[in-house]
Amino acid sequence: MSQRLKNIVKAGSLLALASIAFGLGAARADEIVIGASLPLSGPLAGFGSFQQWGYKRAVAEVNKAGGISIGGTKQMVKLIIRDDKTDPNAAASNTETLISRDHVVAMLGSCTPALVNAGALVAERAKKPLVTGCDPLEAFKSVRKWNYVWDLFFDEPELAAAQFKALAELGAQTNKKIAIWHDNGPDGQVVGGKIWPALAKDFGYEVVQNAEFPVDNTQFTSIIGEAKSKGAEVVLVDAITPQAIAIRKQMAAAGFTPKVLNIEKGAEPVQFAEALGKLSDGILVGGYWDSSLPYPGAADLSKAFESETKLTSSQHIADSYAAAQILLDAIASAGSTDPEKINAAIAKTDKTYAVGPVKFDENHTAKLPIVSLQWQGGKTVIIWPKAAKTGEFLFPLP
Amino acid sequence: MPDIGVALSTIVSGVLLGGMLALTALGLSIVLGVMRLVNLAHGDFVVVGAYVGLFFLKFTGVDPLLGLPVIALIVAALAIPLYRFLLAPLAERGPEAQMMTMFAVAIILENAFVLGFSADTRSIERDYATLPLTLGPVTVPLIYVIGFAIAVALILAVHWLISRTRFGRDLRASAADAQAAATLGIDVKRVQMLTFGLGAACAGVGGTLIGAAFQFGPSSGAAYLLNSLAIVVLGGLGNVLGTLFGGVTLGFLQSVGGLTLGDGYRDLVGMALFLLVLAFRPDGFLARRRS
Amino acid sequence: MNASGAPLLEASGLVKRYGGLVAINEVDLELHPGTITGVIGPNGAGKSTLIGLIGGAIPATQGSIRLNGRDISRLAASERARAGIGRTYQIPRPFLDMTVEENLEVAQYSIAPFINATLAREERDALLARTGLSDAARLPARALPLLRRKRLEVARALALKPRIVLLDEVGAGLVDSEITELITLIRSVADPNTAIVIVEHVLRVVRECCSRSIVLNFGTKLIEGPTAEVFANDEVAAVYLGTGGDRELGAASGTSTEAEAEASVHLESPAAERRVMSPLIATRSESSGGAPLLELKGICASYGQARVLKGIDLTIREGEAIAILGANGAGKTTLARTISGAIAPTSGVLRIAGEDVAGQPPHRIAELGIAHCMEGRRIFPTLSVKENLLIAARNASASACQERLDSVYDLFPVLAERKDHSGTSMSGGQQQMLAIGRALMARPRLVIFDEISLGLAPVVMDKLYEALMVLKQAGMTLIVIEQDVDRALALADHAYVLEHGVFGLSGKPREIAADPRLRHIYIGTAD
Amino acid sequence: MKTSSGLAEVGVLLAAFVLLWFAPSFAGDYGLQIAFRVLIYLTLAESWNLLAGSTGLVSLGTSCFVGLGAYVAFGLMNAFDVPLPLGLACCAVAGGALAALVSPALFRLRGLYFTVGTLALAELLRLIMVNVSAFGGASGIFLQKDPPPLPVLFHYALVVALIASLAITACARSRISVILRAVRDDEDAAAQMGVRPYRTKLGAFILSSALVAIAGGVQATKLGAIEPYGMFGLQWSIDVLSMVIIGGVGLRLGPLVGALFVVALGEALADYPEAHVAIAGVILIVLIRFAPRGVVGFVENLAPFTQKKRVAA
Repeated sequence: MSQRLKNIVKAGSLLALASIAFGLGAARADEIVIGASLPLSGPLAGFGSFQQWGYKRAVAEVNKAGGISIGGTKQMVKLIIRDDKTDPNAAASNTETLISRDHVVAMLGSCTPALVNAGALVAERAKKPLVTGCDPLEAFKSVRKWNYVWDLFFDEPELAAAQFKALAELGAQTNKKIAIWHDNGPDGQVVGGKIWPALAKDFGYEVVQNAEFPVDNTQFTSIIGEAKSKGAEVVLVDAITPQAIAIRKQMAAAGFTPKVLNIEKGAEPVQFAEALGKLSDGILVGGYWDSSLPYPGAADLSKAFESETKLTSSQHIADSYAAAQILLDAIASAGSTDPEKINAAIAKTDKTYAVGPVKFDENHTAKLPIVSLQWQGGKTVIIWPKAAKTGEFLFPLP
Repeated sequence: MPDIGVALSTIVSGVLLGGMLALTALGLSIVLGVMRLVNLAHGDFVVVGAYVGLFFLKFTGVDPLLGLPVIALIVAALAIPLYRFLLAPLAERGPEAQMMTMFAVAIILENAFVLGFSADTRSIERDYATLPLTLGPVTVPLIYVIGFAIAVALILAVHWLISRTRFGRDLRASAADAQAAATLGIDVKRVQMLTFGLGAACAGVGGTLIGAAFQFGPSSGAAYLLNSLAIVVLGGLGNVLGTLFGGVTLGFLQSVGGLTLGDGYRDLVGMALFLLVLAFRPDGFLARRRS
Repeated sequence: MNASGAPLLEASGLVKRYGGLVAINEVDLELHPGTITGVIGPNGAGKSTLIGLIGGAIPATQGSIRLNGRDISRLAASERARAGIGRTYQIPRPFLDMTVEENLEVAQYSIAPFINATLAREERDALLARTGLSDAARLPARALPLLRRKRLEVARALALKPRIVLLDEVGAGLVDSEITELITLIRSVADPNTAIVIVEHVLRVVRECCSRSIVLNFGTKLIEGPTAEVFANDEVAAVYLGTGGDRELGAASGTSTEAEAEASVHLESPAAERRVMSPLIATRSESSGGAPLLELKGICASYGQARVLKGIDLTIREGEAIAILGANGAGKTTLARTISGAIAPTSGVLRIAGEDVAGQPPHRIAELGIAHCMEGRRIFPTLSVKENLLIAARNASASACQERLDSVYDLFPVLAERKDHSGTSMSGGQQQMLAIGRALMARPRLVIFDEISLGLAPVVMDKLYEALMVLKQAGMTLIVIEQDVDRALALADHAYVLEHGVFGLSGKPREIAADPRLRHIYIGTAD
Repeated sequence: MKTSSGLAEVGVLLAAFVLLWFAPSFAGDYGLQIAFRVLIYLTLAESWNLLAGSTGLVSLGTSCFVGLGAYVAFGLMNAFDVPLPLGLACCAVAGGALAALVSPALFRLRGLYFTVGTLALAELLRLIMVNVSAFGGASGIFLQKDPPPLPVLFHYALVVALIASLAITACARSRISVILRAVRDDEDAAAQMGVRPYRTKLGAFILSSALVAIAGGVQATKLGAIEPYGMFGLQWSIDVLSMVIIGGVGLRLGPLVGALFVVALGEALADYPEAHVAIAGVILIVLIRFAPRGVVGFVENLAPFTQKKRVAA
């Protein structure tokens, strides 16, 4: 029996030792440590890999230029990336570890509201600045009043309005009957549930169907059937990529071809077009970035990604790259690794990055300008606004 | 309330789809029936099938439907070593050890998919996968009809294999009473290995069909595992024709659920049904087993 | 508290059916405080089922049970235990990983969770002293040998402070001196407020403990009365010992008739049969260079922690028929399963035709020509009769399979009639025929028949043994494991009696039959 | 002997509790974070063991009760501004109530079927949470007020873990233990001795579920934002099973060692993001295969002087 007691005592000391051991591993004094938790496995691993590239590139560029000057001495930047397996619990614990073990001075965000929020709430409480992309602004703002977290991404109302404006300006002739399908995720609810129906009314459309579905739904047959039977000629969809692919295939298989098909979110990455082939032609998607946009470094960024990875680039490399640059610039202008000073410097950001001009408002958000993209032959072209146009509007949907 | 054409189309599609998914459930069912193993990697076997179908098309240019036998063999050949080296040594250790081992295999497979094929969502791109088939007021996806036909053919073939052949006899005997079967001269481990391979082959074929009809990615497996479990329980463990019945029933009820409550409630209806059947007919599905 | 004369427990019209099989049919029972009642009968007569029905482990199909006037027919086993019914299991089921003391605590704490610890300890100590387990209080139950496990069963039942004690074959597998101890124990348990039921094969226990006895046969009560009278009854002796017996008994039960038996087994002249059976009997091999077909040297085997076989030597040459006898729990079935590879021996040599096969998997041993007709028949319910048969014909061509099938059908025509039905849809006797036929389908060099007469009507047993005789005459090598001594000895060239995992006795059948020690082992009447 | 060793174990637990209570003053932020995670995991694993060890029921439904606790805690704190301790008490009630509600169905299932049933239950609850917008749908809900600081949350986790450990000790070292072990080892024989197997199993299930729900509430409070995929994710159930297997099934120290191991492994491997999931899988396979009694059993085997003693936990 006493052996058991010994065992328990042993285990207790093990626990104590472990906590001490984990406490070690502090950063070298001459390094600026920043961290990020990213979805590198699980359903969102695709986004994570783009973000990882963007973050790493920004850091590599700064280090190549000799690092950042802190109190007069140049210091290298060390970026620690941890995988959150697309699990908010892991995103939170990764962020905790980055702060408490790796003593990061600031952080970069994950992707999608659930993962970004999980990490951001930890950072907010620990009073460490965190700059993120990949979290739509309305969803970001709805969580709380942020003090240390900064988000640059598209604004849902603006994105939602973009297609209506584009259709009006480009003169697409339809019967003005609209079907809206959206997931019940944070941005899906905002865009599909609120903004689109309101805008449709403003632009003189009739909403004949508004269907909501969960984020892991795979079958859309009854939704599609209903839209078809109601004669909708404009279909607006807000769904993640796997669902976007499923919806497009099931629409074709159900013999439903509206004149306009706009799929937000899911239709954006190139895997969407790769998986669908010809079926992707003519699909509209709102974008916040394209390498053709006239911003500094935009063209280079895309080229660098494609030559390095042999993969097709995505707009997610741009917001992540920009987010990292913003943070690094802020550290440089603060000239300090004090989180408070960095945070103050981030607030003062006012510069044009590869994603366009960035200036944070009082809600800690920075809107990225929206363009309307259309898939044509496996590539996206900008069809709106006119100033940025790189191709002609394909109408109706083939 | 949706109009009659929509309702009919939805229900017919649901039934056809259910039949197709029954094929993915079949493998789980026979493995569960013979080996008493909840193969937590079964969904990932389905995904393996989808990837094999995708690359088969990419590298040979041959339509994956024509290549189904080859795809089935490839997936089985990948699964058999798993049985031989991971599961067989644990045979005496109770179901949890084997179950957790297969879970570990599942997460390794998922990780391997991401590393090998990136996290992209894929789809096997075929014309027939996106064509509608219209019969009067009913429009259903052509691929569902094709998939259903293949599934039914395969399920009947497996049924024939199990009910009429020597191997099937050995398999049923091993499932009913492994010890007695061994004493009568059956090499039970070999039977289990082949059953495991057969289960994986079914998953592989199902995966290719799903890959053509829908989309898939490294982490798609979990959804198919749960769906398959529901079908298996509905149809009865180890009951081959019951699997088809279970799939069709689930498909029908899910469609009705989707029609009346919205598509989001499809899976919910499936799971609720699954629990109800489990709760009220638990013994009807397999010879009693005491743990 | 009980008005004298009123029964403590009263069961009326108890029926238990398993599908078509009637295990207990219209049995009435009255137990009075202060009595000890014996229940005897052959294997499969429904004795343990009766215990289960009273104890609540088995729900009755029909009938009522009243305890002290209260209807307990619908109560779960746990509630009946709380109401004062304690039982033991035929095969002891102690909680193996608990100590002996803890085994008793289960009963104590379940009926009185807040019992004073000292009081509980005193009660336990008293019980352990009474059952002779005081020295084992702190040992895990796993460490106890069979006799002591049986004592523990009794102690556990008594820990419930029961009004009714049901003792299920507590004497089986015990040697004579142990039986004497057991009888002392049972007598010490008896008290004026308690009624005891003893289900027993060892008649001595019944004779010495019970004032009244009941004989069950095929689920019905054959006779009830004072023990001495019951024992004196010739009919009872015949039924119980299974020797010859009155064939009408089988007819009376309604489960199997002479006519059915005649139709089920088809035997002509031995010469004709030999021809018909030739596809089922392996040709003698000359290649083994004179090595015996089966040779066991110092075989030991265990079930879990319990050592069952403790050094078995056995040699069987081709064409021999041997009988292995022994009481319940002596290790007969373990021996059979060790030979057929289902249990790997812990030590010793096991050779088949000179080849050492110890530790080989069962299917390898089957390949070498050893067939095992398993205890309990082990028919596959999901396979038809024909498929059950075919399963054993490994690596045989289609025509060879058909030939063997024809031979089995010729021997047991009923199997041909039922060939497409599920194997378990038939009666017990027919299932046994299927099990025998299945073993033969392998065209074996040696067949082990394990308890094939268990639970069968005597007339059906006769037929089965006639079939075995034909097989023997056709040159088949046989091992017959039996409780039914006379039938087995009539068939065998040589007999062995297993006792506590070793052969206690062996020799020619006639010598064995005459040996008083055999009767002693079986019936306990030697003294 | 039984009671004295039980009391000794309680003593050790209380001593550890008191020692760890002061951890915030010396452990540092990271140590505290890790310790918090270990404590939550320990609670889950002990609760799982409470069910499996005492009744033999293998559950894959941990996530169901973690999620339930999270939603109940948030719901109450947001809607009625209840204080955290009361919220957590309600989590326990909700967890126990759900367990009681589903047990008539689940307890009909034996062995493997029970496992599959719990898996389905967790999935069902997740699907409901995803679909029903009253619970926030897929977006989930946020905790409106700021959660307490880490040291306070650590103390909550510590108390919960202590309760779970004490429950296990009570079940393994008191009179109840013989009843529980009897039901686990041979339900029928136990019934013949007056034990009511159904009630016994139900009691263990309710207690275990209530503890898991509290742990879910504490974890959610720390996160500040919950949604169905994270809180009802299969990951919780799998993690628990991994911990128990890695630590050693049925061994008193198994859950603690398992929790430490899983947390440490997660920390160590997260720095190799590319293949850490696969590495964890390989480690799990190797452990299952070559250390059937987990790390604790393995260490015991290595050290022959250590008394080998199986504990019903």
